[in-house]
Amino acid sequence: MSELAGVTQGAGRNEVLRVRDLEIGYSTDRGRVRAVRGVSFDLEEDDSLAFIGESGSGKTTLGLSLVRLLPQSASIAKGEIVFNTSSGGELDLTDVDDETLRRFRWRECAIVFQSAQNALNPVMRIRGHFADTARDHAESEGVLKGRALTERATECLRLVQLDPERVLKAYPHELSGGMRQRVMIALGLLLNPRVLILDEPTTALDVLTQRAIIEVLTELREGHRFAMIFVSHDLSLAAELADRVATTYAGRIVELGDVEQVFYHPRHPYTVGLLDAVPTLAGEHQELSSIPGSPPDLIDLPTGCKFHPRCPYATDKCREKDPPLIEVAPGQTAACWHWEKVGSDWEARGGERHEQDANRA
Amino acid sequence: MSRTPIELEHVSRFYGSGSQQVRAVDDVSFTIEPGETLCLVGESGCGKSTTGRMMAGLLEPSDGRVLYAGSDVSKLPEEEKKRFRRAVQIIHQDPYASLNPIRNVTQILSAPLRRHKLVKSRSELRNKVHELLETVGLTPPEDFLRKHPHELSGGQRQRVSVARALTVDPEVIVADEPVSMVDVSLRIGLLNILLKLQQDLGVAFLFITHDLAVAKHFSWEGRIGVMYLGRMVELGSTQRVVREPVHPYTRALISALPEADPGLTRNKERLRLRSPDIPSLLNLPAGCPFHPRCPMYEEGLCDTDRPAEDAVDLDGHLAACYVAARELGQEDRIPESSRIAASEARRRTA
Amino acid sequence: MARTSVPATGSGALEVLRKVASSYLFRRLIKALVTIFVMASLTFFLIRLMPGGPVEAYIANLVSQYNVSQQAATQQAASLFSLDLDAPVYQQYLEYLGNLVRGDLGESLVTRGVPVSEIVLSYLPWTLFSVGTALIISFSVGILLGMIMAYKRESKLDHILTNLGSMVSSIPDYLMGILIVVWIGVQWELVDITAMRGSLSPGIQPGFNLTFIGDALYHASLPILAYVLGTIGVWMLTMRGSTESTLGEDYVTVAKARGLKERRIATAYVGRNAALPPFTQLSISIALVFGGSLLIEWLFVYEGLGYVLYNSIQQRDYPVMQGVFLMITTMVILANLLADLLYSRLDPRIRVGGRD
Amino acid sequence: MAAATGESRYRDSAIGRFLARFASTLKLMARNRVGFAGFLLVVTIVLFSFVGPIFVPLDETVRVSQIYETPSLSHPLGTDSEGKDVLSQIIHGGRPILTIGYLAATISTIIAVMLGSLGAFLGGRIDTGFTWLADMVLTIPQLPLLAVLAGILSLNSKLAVAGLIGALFWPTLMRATRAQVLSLKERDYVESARALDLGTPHIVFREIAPNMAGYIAINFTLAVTASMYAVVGLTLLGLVPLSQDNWGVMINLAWTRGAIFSKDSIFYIMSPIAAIALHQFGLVAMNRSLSEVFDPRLRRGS
Repeated sequence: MSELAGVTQGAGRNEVLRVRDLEIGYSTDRGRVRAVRGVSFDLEEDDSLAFIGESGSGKTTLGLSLVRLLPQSASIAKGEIVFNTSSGGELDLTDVDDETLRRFRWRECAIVFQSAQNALNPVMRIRGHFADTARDHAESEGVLKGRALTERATECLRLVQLDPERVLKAYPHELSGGMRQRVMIALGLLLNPRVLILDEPTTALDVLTQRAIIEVLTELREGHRFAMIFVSHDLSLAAELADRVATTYAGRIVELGDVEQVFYHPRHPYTVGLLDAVPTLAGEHQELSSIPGSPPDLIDLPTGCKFHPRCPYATDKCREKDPPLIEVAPGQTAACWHWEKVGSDWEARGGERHEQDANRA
Repeated sequence: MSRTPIELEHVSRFYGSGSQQVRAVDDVSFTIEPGETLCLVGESGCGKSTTGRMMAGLLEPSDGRVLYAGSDVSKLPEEEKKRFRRAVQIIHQDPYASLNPIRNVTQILSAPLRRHKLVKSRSELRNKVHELLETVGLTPPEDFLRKHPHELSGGQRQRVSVARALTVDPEVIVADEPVSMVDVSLRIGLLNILLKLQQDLGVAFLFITHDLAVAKHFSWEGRIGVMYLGRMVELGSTQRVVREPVHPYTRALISALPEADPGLTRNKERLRLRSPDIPSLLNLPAGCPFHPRCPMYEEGLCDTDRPAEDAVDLDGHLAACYVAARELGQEDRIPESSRIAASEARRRTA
Repeated sequence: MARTSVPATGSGALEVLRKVASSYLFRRLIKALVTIFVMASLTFFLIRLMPGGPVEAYIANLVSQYNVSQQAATQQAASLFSLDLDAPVYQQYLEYLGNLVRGDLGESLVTRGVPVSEIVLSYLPWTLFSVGTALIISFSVGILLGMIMAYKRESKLDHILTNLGSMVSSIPDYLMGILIVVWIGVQWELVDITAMRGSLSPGIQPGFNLTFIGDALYHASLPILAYVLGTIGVWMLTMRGSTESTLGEDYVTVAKARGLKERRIATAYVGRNAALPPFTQLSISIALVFGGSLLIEWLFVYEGLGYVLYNSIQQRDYPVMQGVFLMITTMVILANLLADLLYSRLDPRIRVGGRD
Repeated sequence: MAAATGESRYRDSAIGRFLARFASTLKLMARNRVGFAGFLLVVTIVLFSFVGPIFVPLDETVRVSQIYETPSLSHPLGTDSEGKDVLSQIIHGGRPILTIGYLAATISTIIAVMLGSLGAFLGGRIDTGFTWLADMVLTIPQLPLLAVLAGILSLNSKLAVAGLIGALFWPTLMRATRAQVLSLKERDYVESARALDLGTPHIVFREIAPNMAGYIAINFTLAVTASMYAVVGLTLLGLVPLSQDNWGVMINLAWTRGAIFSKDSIFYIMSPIAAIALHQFGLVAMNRSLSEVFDPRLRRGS
């Protein structure tokens, strides 16, 4: 099983993004933090891919690296990030000059951050944000000013169920957290990007506002041809919005597959651990269990598989050799030497909990 | 330590005055029975934390009374007041702010033990500290004695916070979102510790969270109170509130919550709200504060009087909604003025 | 949909009154007036209630040295402080306040018959001009340098400017003045120091002609340089710190993510927000710089309020001392008001609330 | 964890803890080179000024033939307008100025910390009152008021001058302390200390005060720089008739006697200015490493 096994081969639907063996590290005074340790994946045109991981999984670093927005202390050690731009050409973000990168950002790939709290310039009205974005992409997008800009901005704001009259002339502090998050999404749509990245889009929001954002994102995907990558610790968000799910641990993808495969037929102990730790509202009272131990320290990582200190299936082989992503089913890969055993245990007890709900899908 | 119920009787808390007055908590009443678990659930700004602090005697109510063993806490004799003070403890949300960065674990745990002379000698102190660390699952205790907060992970800090609350043998612990900043995979570990405290030591919990699923898991045998803009809109046993929610706001919360199960969550029937945004506490809508967003809004009925906490009372399962009261045949509990306004509105539109 | 309360016409006036009363500006004005009132009372009572205070000393001095009769001396002291000394203190106080409100600050002791207010008003423009220009220059140049230092963090330039900035900011402005005179004037002879002293060359008449303006600038250049060197270090360091933290803000990262041009981010996003904290410090340093004018003007014989104050202190000319001190305090208060108003224009979050 | 019990007991005792804390603070301060250099500079100047006079007698002898001599072995800093040795004047000239400077800073720090923490802790009308008072004092131009008061009252004792300066320099410090106490008061660990009924003394001195220590140290050094500015200014203007000569008086004499305008008096004029400037610069630089020492993020590393 070669390292690339985890990546769907062949052209398939036209591909927007191809990431190969990406490695990113931070230099801190306590040593080098290896945040991303060899990640590879593909993204089709209207695909929706979720990266689920907890603290120390490197998921936010991965998200930021796709638009080269890593802080100064970070450096891309290895690997390539190749975008198929709307003008047809291929662009590898790991070696690109600043001006091309600037033009690429937001036109090809927009990003919405977690804390909408101060993602908007506090001393500038919302309209100013739309004007700035349009003006600095005038060469590639054509000049968008005055009435034309207002119309385009109004259209985007309507898409996210916001009242354009009130919002455009408001300052960021005059809007609620939920409204600011929707303004960010509207801004993201302004230049019709091919990829929209969302870093923990709903974490800082309340349940009802979160529901509004999820509905906006679901409708947008049906109407528009853009791919979506979102990064979250919240499995239920992946269940809502994702076509494919990747669970990440200590800087690597440990399992990747379609949303039904990963939720109903998980093959990696960490994914199983996550599924067992999340309380659900529906159904009776379930026996839930935590994953023992604590999140990995990305400076001195354990040998072999990084999850072995917390894994019930750990054997000597796990402690020595770090397993690659192995194909466990068509389109599903998992980085675990004992994925068959994990699978059979899950299927044995998994029957009564998940399967019959899925049949109603 | 004998167990006594703690009751909030029409308790309110206001900030500012005149037109700028904010009613963070508005006329809330409930009782925590010994050994019971009550979850307060609601969106941010609904007043659940403020209510928790008033229950813990850390915040003076602007109106209404907190009763400990039946008598008003502010009027208790000094000795009784001290007993109440130690009977209710609090655990906070942010692991990074709940422990003083300068003091190590031993200092944090020994301060209350020494202050209230709960230990006679240094050796007894050390044993008690070891015992506390073991109860909260920080084993082996020796590893943690000298540690400062910045040398501990988020989950470990929350456990020290629990151990600190246990030093004075509390009857009730107010847990303000104790797990929301802890990784999902570690949350259950912390919740199970709290549940074990309840079984072994009979500690009662006022558990505050914005996540209904966590509330359902933690308080399966107990009760849930749903709060909205400073008011208690529904209060009842967890299993009934989750299965047959009465108040439209509770229904909206249940229907809106995403589930970690694609088949289930994508086919869940969603309650469409009339507006996604919460009105500000500065100018609350008339009558029921939820009416601008409520799918079951009825002109006249919902925007005339403010529904009382027990507008609907299905033998203890309360809800503050007149539309629900009418549907459940408790029309007699709706005040006259609302009924008239509702019928007029119907005539106008008919 | 929140219902905005439109005041009915009847209560309109009341509503407007209430709005003004609670408005930010009104409260600041009240605070300013009260401060001036307190300052006036402070100096009044200090002089009055000191045992064997200057008034008595002044009378005793007149009696002993110029063998003026006790009665005449008291009479003269009364005109000196423009009030009747025999009356009870509170009456003197009220009379003093009455005069103050009418702008009558009493008469100068040294130049008989010349009202203090006239002296003060004639010297005021020089101080305003020199201190004002210096503040503007030092603030804007300091802000610019601070931003450059933050953008080029940890570079050689950053280290040099940071150390230079903290060195300059630690040297008092009047010592800077002396250094200017010693090095630029005497040692390197870059400038004819004796000719530059004073605020105007002899024979130049004030008026809006080029010679006057040129000459005034020539004389003011050294004091301004001293003020600028005395305060620029603080702005550089504060702005560097605040720019550094602004660069870490989410909205700057989002601006980069939106592919905005570097120049646009540096000005409208980083610069605009980073300049706010130093701006709040402006009002504190206004009081310092106006205070410093006492020494700088003494050093350069620059005839502004500071110079007048120094002379009046030397000559124990109490009314002029009180009058000049009150004028400097008033100027500081008005400058603070201006700074705060400008700040509320710059930061929309303040304008809405109006709370200072 | 096999630390020898003796050693751990020693570390447990109060002195042990204090020494360990002092050592680690010094280590932290050394991390910032410029800051540490500043700290050493201040310590040497203060030691020099307070210990020096015991060993070096003040040179009173007038030597008309040796006016403004350039530095030599016998006169390392040359001689003044009367041929007297400048170095001895510098050594003797520090103490009066520094005493007033540090005394005034202590007074203003005490007032600021008291008003700041009381106001923040009690809140309500008292807090608004103190803040209002601070805002008002802030708008007074300190130097002119001091000059006026010096003109009116006879300020001969050091304590009077220090008291006067201290009474005018506390507002900025008080606002900073108040903000710090307000933020500390709301911290969760203070609230749980209240819930555990540990008593106000414990909360103030064990939970809040230790977190304030760094803050007060930083503000104290700022207060010293501010009061030095005022006391040197006043002595320079000759408004504070201090008996013995000091750095301020040296500059005043150099100025009034026209020494400034002769070319070769450079060492005589520059010595007091350099002494004052170096001390101020030392304080400002020291502040930079102090703020690193007390920065909680850094404590995470140590």
